[in-house]
Amino acid sequence: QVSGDVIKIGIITDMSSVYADIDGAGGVEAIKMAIADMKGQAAGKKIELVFADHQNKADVAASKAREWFDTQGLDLLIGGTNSGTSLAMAKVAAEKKKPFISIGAGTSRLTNEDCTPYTIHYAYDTVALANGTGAAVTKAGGKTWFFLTADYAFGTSLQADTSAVVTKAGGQVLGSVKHPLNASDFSSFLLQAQSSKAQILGLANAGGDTINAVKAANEFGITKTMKLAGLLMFINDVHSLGLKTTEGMYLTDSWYWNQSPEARAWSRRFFEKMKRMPSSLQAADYSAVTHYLKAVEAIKSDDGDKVMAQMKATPVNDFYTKATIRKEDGRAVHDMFLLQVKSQKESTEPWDYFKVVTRIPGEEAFTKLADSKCPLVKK
Amino acid sequence: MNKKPLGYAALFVAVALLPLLGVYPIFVMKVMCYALFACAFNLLIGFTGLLSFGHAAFLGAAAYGAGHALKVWGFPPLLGIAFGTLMAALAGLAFGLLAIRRSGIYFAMITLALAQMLFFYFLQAPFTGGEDGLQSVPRGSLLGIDLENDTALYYLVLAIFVFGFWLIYRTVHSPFGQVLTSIRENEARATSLGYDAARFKLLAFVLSAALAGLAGATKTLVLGFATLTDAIWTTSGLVILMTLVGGMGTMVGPIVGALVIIALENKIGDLGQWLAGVTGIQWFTGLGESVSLVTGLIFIVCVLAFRRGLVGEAGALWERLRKPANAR
Amino acid sequence: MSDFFGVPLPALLGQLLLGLVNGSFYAMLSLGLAVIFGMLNIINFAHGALYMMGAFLAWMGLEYLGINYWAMLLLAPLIVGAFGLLIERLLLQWLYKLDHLYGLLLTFGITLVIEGVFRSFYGVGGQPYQVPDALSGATNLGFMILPNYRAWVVVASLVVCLGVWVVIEKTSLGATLRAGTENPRLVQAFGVNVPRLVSLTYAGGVALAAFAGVLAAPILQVNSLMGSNLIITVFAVVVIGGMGSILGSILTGLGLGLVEGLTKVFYPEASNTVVFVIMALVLLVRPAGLFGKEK
Amino acid sequence: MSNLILETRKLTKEFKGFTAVDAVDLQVQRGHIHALIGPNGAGKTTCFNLLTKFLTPTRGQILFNGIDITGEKPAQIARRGVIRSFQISAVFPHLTVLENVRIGLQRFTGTSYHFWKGLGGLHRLDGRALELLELVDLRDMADARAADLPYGRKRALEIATTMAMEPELMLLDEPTQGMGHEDVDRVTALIKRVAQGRTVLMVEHNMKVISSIADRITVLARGAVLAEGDYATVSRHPRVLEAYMGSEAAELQGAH
Amino acid sequence: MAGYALEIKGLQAWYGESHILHGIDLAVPQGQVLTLLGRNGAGRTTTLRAIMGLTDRRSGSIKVHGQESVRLPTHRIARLGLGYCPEERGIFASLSTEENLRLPPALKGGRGKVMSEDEIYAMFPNLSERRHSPGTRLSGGEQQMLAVARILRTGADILLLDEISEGLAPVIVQALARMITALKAQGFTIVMVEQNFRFAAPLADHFVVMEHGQVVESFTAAQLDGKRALLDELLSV
Ligand SMILES: Nc1ncnc2c1ncn2[C@@H]1O[C@H](COP(=O)(O)OP(=O)(O)OP(=O)(O)O)[C@@H](O)[C@H]1O
Ligand SMILES: Nc1ncnc2c1ncn2[C@@H]1O[C@H](COP(=O)(O)OP(=O)(O)OP(=O)(O)O)[C@@H](O)[C@H]1O
Ligand SMILES: [Mg+2]
Ligand SMILES: [Mg+2]
Repeated sequence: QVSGDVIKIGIITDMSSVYADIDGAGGVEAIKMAIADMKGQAAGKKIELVFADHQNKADVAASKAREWFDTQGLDLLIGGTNSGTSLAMAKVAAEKKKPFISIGAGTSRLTNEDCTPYTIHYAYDTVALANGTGAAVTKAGGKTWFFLTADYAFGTSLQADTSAVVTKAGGQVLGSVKHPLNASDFSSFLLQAQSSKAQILGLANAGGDTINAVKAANEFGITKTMKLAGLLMFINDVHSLGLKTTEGMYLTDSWYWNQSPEARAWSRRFFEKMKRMPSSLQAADYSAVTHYLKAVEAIKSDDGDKVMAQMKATPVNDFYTKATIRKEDGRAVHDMFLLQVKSQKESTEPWDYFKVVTRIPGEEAFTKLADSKCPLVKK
Repeated sequence: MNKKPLGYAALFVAVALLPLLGVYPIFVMKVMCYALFACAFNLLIGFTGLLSFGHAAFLGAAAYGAGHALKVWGFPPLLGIAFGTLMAALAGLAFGLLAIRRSGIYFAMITLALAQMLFFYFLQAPFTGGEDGLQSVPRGSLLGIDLENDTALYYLVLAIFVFGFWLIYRTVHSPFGQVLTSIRENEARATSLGYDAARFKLLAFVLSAALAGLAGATKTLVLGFATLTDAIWTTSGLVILMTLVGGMGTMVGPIVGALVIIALENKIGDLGQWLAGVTGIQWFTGLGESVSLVTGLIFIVCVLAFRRGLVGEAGALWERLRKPANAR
Repeated sequence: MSDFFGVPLPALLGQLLLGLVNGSFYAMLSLGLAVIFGMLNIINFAHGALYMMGAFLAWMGLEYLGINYWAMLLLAPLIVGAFGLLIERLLLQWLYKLDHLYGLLLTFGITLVIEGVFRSFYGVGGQPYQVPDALSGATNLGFMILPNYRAWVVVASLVVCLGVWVVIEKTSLGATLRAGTENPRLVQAFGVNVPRLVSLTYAGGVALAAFAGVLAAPILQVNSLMGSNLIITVFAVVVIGGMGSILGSILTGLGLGLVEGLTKVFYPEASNTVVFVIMALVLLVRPAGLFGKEK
Repeated sequence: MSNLILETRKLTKEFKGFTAVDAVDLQVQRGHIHALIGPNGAGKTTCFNLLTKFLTPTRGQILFNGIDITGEKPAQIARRGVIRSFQISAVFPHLTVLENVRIGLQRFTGTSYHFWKGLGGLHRLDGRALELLELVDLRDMADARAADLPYGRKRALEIATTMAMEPELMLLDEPTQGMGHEDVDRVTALIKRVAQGRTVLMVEHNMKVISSIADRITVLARGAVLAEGDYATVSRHPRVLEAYMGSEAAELQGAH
Repeated sequence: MAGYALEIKGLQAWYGESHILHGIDLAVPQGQVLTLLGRNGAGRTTTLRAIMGLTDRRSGSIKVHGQESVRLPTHRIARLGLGYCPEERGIFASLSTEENLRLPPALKGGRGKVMSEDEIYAMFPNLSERRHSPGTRLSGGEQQMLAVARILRTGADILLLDEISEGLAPVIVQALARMITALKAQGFTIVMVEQNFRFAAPLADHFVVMEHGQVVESFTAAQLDGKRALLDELLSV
């Protein structure tokens, strides 16, 4: 029994702004690929895709989601980039008792304070980033930190989680400055950072913001006195900054197109369509949707609760990752990678940017169930 | 003259029936909120000639005020709305005292700037949740009726809207309204008759702000969140557009305007898709993301071609049609 | 001594420099607004959008046609100026007899359209524009690092502002303009083609905005919303200055830029709002603005 | 109490550049129709604007019934009973003729800030309003929109509205300006009628009007008082003749 | 007919709603002086303003050198060779004396003699002294001179002068009188509005008396004596 005789999948993400590169149209394309690979059918019913741009506005995302659930009988909601919007969408989905898979959002609140029975946090989260880059950089000797933080849910989470890791690793946080999302000029924030005299400038932001921050830092010669740590960077960011400015930077990610033959194979297909290599998020979009459709296929139903149970019961195992989705809080637990940006001569082919420094086991990367702040977790 | 009340009654019944006809209630409620917002704005521009370019500030102030009261302090719905409205009124008083000192273009610029100031405050103030805004504001229940039920809420919102509209109607057709009209028509003359124009304008401004607040607070209750979008300057522009399209200084114009613009904003994406379909020009698919392009064009057309707005022009047409009739 | 009220001197000077940079944008834009207002009695809301357009033209020139920064610094203002001429002839000129508010509304509409167009092509994300090689890099002044390009922006805009001032105060064209703002009908009665003068004034004013836009391109992200974010602050600047005098708007612009810079050092939270707060205070004590003529 | 209703002492207004009103000492007797004449740009309207505080004097004092009102706001002065009309007609075009007058009467009801009240209360004023319209024989047009009145009738309506304020002192700026002859005579008669028991200070270019109704005349030229007195004195005053037509004419005058 | 520099038929003019001119007929032959007389508010200034197209609305026919001009925009009218000296003088506060003087551009259509600045300063010595001080700092008299001087540079051959003698000391008035005679000799056509009858009488070839926006009397210098009594009655205060 499939509601409305179609399986309706919707993705709401940033299609026009700072995060458009790392998910956006590419993400939509990835999902289309997933649907195509299912022959456009699951449980014998047609699969339809709707997508929308939330312009990084939580309210736009929430009302769009609500409208889709109410008027279009949406069955699965995919949350693209931007934590604020994902938090908003999670609430709506929970209210409508429909599965919500957050791909692009970073905030760990999705599986902690704000967890719901219908949320799956799929690709990564700020805790994992902290445990990756944060720990690595501190171990490498970066003891004093100053944060440049995007002023919304994601930035705050990332700063908080990283600070925790840094102090645990014996480092020290000297301060932080918040900047608006999609800020146009970082120089004045950076000057504030500089006067802190910290060794490490932690960039608790993403996408275009990270790129511009790095640029401005170079312009004002801040890179001479401080070392930059991009806490969330994607291959697209490195691509547009160029290896020259990013060489040697650490970053933590859930996936890299060149990490395995399967990954390479899929990425080639993606490249054919989008003329650029996929980011981990776009790969995750594909993987997540496939996982959902398989679940529907298996139980021949798109009923919210049943599908959720099925998805949590079956492990993920594809070119993107090997993951189990935790029943209690909906956290998809899988390995993460600490990557380092290659130097120009190390890079042998286009988009060959990273070398894997270490593989961080899922259990270490993500919040342990014991430490979870999710009210659904019984202690 | 005496046909008017009937007209309003008919309108009321029609709107009351909508949800039963399967119209998406949230959409209609949203329209009602913006319609009330536009009416409030219109009270100012239409009846004092003051163009406020910062009315979003009042929508926002009330939205956050109500949101906070409902979510954090757990106020009951109506009290929450009242609180939000109060916040807007206070903001209105503060803005008014400053802006009334200049008129015309300066008034517009000043209100715009003050609104921007408030916007930045909201952006940074802890209680607003910054970029994320206030999420999942509870609707609560009224007289034991659970407002989480859209239909129940619908009739509450309708009631609020009718009340707001009635108040505006009253104001316009009151002794105060008479003086306002005279001030708009010829300020120097009104002053020379002993009316302190500034005072009257200020009261009008505060009233308008409060009503805009009522709209904002109600909107928060309906959609369950208050965000920066409520307070940003483009929203101020939007309400001007609604009023302009509907017809400044007309009673129902703003309502029509609000309906048209909101519908447009919702459907423009599909429209773009459709255009792309028929013309085969891919660019149209992006239309959904650039609503402003279309609204801007409407703006220009309205200002150049019909400044009286839909309702205004219709009324003028009607006049022209029956003038010769009763001439004979 | 490298500290100043507990603030490291480099940071302080750095912020002041940034303030000055912003200030020069305020100055150029409010200058243009004032000139236009003088002749047309219209507050040109589209000023911000045309500034954005200037920046985008610079970017597009480089991206699609490989025209370098310096050429665009000249071309963009010309193109935008011509565009302004079009706007004035096609749209604005029909409003002069009406309430000035319609001018504001129309230009607001124009703003939405321009932004909408760019947005529909480029979204709201920023387009990176490289600092021209000649000005890339920074000079280490010892007490602070001075990015060459920012220094150039300040110098260039000061020169332009003063240039405009000279033209208006010292040349015969300027004299005609000043006379035109005082009593256009009489000037026309002397055989001056005032309508054309008006068009050219508008073109000139917006060209100024475009110039500012090109200057801004390498510093700020070239982004379809960059104009509207700026213009509102500039409005506040205009209210503070009072549009009375050319020099007035220049000084107010720079001054407020510096004030902003200082706020960023001592109380960053208020840096966004400080200009508006000042506006409120000015309104209380001197409603006509610092350089405005009392009515 | 003195029979001076209005007095100015060294009243001066400078616009940057030049002096529009220059140390004017004006004295208006209670009950008079007092005319203010002078060439265009003499400063007549500016004087009115000063007396009603639409402009702030640069120097000098204004006394109304012996009270210094120089510091008061326009609206306050109006409430004292000094009501002005304007050089260019000043009615409320989109209100009906009746409503125009009612706006004036309404002020005494003290309900002007009551935005929650209906208009019902105001209709009690209609009677008085109609009386006033009667006075300027506009009664039959009570329900017309003011905008639709011919120019001359607008000036009449304006006077009716002014009357509604029960003014002690009426200031009329060129009440007959831009009118055809018949209207001029009408308005002249009207002014004479309404002047019963009040004081009128009027600017007028039309000598016929002035000679027929003015008790006293002050001649302004370039902001300063040139001469003052009744029509006979003023019209023979050499400086006035000089200013108006040159002394040759003055000689002519002397001739017969 | 030919020879008329300025020919006006049935001119009506409005300020906003107030209808000021109710059908004026005038004709000024090339190179002659016409004086508009009348009481205050008679509509003489308005007549000049209407000729220049400066009233809110106007209708009728105004031929300049035989060319119809009621439908032209003001600046085109001026370029037919008209120079206007307004009643309120219209000196620009933000311009120096010199700038004020140089403001009016040379008129393409102008066939009149173009006076050089030196000639002008020679005619009005005070101006050359004050050339750098802001226009409105000048005394009323100097402002009046400036207002007249200004239009002599442009090559306009028809001068509209509104009460140029007003508020000037006798000496200067005489200077102006001499100037006008000189200008007339140089072939300028002049329309003057005058209160100062003594000033106007010897200069004018034609007199036109206005009242309430209409022409009530029109006669030549030759007929002047016969009209004194009438004039006295028409103009007496
Ligand atoms: N706001 C102002 N700014 C500058 N000058 C002004 C202003 N108002 C009036 N004036 C000048 O003051 C002088 C007197 O003007 P006013 O209007 O009082 O003359 P008037 O006697 O009323 O003339 P009219 O008979 O044409 O009405 C004129 O020269 C006028 O140009
Ligand atoms: N701008 C204006 N708006 C309305 N009415 C005006 C205006 N200017 C002049 N008037 C009126 O037009 C009529 C004629 O004015 P005009 O200046 O032509 O008279 P005049 O013959 O020049 O008298 P004067 O010798 O005082 O200049 C007068 O009643 C005057 O009040
Ligand atoms: Mg006057
Ligand atoms: Mg005159």
